[in-house]
Amino acid sequence: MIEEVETKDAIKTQEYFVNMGPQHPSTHGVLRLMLELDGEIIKKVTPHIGYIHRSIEKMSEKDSYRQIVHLTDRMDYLSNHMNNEAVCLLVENALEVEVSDRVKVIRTIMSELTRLSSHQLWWGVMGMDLGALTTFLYAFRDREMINDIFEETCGARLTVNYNVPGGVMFDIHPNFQQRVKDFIKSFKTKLPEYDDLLSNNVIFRQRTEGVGILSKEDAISYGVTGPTGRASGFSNDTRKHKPYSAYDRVEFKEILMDKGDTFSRYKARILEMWESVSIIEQLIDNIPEGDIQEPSVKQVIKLPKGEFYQSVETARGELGVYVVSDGQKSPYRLKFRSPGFSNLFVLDHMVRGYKIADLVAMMSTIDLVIPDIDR
Amino acid sequence: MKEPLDLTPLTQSIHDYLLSYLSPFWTTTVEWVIIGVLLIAFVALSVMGLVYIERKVAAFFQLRLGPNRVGKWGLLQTLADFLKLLMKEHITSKNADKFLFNLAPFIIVIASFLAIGAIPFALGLQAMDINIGLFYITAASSIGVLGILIGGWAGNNKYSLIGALRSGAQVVSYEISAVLSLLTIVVLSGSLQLSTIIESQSDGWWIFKGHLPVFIAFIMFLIAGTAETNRGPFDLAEAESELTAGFHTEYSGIKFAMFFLAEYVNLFIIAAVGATVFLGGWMPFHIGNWAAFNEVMNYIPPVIWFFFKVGFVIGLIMWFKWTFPRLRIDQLLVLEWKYLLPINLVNLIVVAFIAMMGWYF
Amino acid sequence: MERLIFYILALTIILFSVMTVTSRNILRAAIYLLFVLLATAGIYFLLNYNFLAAVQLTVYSGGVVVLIVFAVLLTAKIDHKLEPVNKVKSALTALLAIIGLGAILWAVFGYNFTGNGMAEGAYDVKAIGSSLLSYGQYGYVLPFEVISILLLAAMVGAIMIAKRYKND
Amino acid sequence: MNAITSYFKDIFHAIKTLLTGMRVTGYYFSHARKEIITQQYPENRDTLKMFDRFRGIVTLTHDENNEHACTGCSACEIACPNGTIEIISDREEDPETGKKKKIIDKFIYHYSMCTLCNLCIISCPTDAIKMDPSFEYATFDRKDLTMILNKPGSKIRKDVK
Repeated sequence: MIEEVETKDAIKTQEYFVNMGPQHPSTHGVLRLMLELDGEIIKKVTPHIGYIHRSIEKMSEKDSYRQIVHLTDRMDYLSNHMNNEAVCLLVENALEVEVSDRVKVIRTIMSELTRLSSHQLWWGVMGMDLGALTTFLYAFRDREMINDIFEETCGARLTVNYNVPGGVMFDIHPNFQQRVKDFIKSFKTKLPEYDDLLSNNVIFRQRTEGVGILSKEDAISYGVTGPTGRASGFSNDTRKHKPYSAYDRVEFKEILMDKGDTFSRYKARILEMWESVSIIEQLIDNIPEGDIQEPSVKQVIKLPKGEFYQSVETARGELGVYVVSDGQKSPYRLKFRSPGFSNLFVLDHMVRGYKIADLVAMMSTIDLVIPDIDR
Repeated sequence: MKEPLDLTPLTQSIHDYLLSYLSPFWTTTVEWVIIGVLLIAFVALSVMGLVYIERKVAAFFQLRLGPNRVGKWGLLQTLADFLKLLMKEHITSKNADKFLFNLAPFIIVIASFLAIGAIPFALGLQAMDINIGLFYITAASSIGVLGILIGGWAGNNKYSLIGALRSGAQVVSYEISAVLSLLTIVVLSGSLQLSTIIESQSDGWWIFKGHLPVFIAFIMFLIAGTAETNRGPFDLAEAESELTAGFHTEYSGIKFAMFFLAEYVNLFIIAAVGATVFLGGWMPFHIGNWAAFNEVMNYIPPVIWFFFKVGFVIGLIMWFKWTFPRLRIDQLLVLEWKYLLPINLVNLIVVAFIAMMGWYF
Repeated sequence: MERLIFYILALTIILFSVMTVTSRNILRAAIYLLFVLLATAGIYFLLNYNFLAAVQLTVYSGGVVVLIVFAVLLTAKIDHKLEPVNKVKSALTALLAIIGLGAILWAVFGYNFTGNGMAEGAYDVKAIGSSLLSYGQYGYVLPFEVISILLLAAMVGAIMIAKRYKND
Repeated sequence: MNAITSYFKDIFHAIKTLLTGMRVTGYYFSHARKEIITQQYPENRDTLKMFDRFRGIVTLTHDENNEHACTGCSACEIACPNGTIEIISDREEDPETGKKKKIIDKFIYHYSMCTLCNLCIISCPTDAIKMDPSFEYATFDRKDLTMILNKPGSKIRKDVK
């Protein structure tokens, strides 16, 4: 398929293909990108997915609703709480059950902690993709504190499975509030370091500013959500537009940028971390009393017949869960609208005409988690 | 007055001793063999040390402990890694140009060995002190890029070809800046011979004597030298996150180890040249004609001074590498041709003016 | 000792020169050329012309060969081989080469070489520099300036060619 | 003129930002002794304490009389998403009442399939099983990961209904 193309100066150059992945340091998993290159300039990118497909949607069709929740941990493993929450909220809405305020607030704090830990990991990996290897370890240092909080309260660090339909699995640990406050205090001093190390660094700015511009119209038409879409000015924050849990009672800004380049996407996430910190600060001191488990949700859950949809804002964008129920213990059909999937396929549109090094930077700012795309 | 420890009598006595038993022909041959063995042993040891130091330094920058399992404080880790690399399989990719593929590591190693011969380790401890020493080192190390180019091409891998092309463009252009920044000291000291350059710093190192322009030249040399050795933030030829391993993607086992070795030898050479030219090499820290102070400083042997300064420069280069993100290829060339080169040229003219007017200490 | 080294270097030069012209693979030819140039630099070192040797290393080995290799990398494929030349052509070339060699040998042996009275030994850079820029006897300021203008012209030309891309 | 000033401004700005970054890494380098965060795992086994809720492995708790609380109701078997738990039960005549009663013969636990989701624990009506925070279960043989949780000779506790 290699063809000779004539450039404007009539020098014959040859385009060539490079397979980036499935095993490649910067594809963040087993993603395969087929690059069509002219020198170092990228002509076309074709993402090939399916290397870690585990058929979570099909498995859900035989699992009970409680079991589905634990599968969602393994989709976007960096937004584990939000994924759990999405399914739990869907079940609660379908059963028309209202969980207690305590559960709502705990869920919100946990979600924001998850968002912070996801963005921290993204920041470290972004630095590493651009060659600043030290950022990775600094990000993990801060992430460690959040993981400890999860481990103490939920019993696991990554696949927490803390939310259950009708509440949360355990009450929060007695140390929880103190630990979160300690974390917030230390993280507020560490976040400016992130700026010193990367955001203000001249090399980093040169690498990211004005690179990989995604216009607002394109973001909307490709369905790019999350910080990636908001950096292009596309207001899509589910927490604002369709508030769930305790998001309607906290003050926070939806981060909107207008440039849509790689640096805006980077900056949007950094600012989002500040917002998450502020949300946690507002909630952590006044967690209301109440049941952690709604008693009306039975052990065996049967959803009424019909179609249900619930969306939450994960660290990557809008995660939608769509369930068709035929009244049985497990759904007739379940479909996840995962943010990573939509965000990945805008890559080809963004990257044409840029260099390989820019592709890596752009891929970083889209913040791909491959299990989220493949499911 | 205590003079710096001179090793010339030692080498001279070895020479005389050999000459008393052997013919001049065999004396020279035996001396060459001794020097060769010493250099190889030094390179092997220093590279192992450097790799260990690099890993430890990186670990401390990154809040880790670094190697700590093999031997005390992990001191034998690099030896273990080297043995592992020795025993690994040699894999040559299909359709590779086998001759060039096997040749490339040797070219790059030989180039660095050629250069290291002219470096003065201490007073009287220099394999060859030719009258154009500085020029010779830059000339010899300029061959090394051929190893990268050939190695990247012969592996028959697109990643390594891209890496090789990047590296070619990078090294060829940054060589200009490195040489121009070294020329400032050549202008000031009036010689290309390394021993003369060091001798001219007996009343203070050039970086202190030469005011701001020499300091600028030192910074320029550090940048250009880092780029020439393909180290971060200029490691585009390897660019782990873009090209997996760049020009040595297809290499395995001991051939990969040779690229690794050459990278660290080059780092040592760059640091040694920088230390010799700007920081006085083995010359102890002297202040003008303050005899008492200079005498105290002379009690520290020159070898220690030399390695202390080289260590300082290497530390700076490592600090860059573990802090900064990598540049893109076009930005790399912009940096060279739009910033380093003009500044270097202007700087050279300023230094020439200073030298002409005698405005240095 | 020096004689031994000279023979080794001379042999290297002859061997790799032949390999350079006979190699079918253009990149290998370039590498053989590198060895020829390195050995030539070695001969300069042997003669104590250190400056010239270093120039040889920088300009030819580090510059010209790198450029050739660079150009080959950009154009050739890895299995790209030069076509063998037909017999008539190679015979003709061999004949021409032998005639050329004869002419050179005749000239070399026919000329009566005399010493120019300069001291044998290392020429330092200072002497080379001042003779490059002197306009007296054995001064090279005119060729120096002419070459400078040539290089300037080449540089201006390169900038003009590079600039044309921007206007499009 | 403007271009020249901006040229130098760029250079100084660049140097400033680079030095800021180097200050951060330099700080951590010079304070490495205090700031190092990695732990040396096998050496710190004695001091390493996992959190109480940490989910390491499912255990069936036995008291000092070698009695457990599992009635063999297999609620955990149903709750498990991966088929990790297999309960082989038997019927035994109760010597007091004379009724047939379900008792467990083998409580088989396939650790290699367990995702440690905790669903079995919360579904257990008698709190017979719980999560243990121990975690060093790597083996060379996959067979070792299939465990029988009820100890040999163990009985169900009297008060468990």
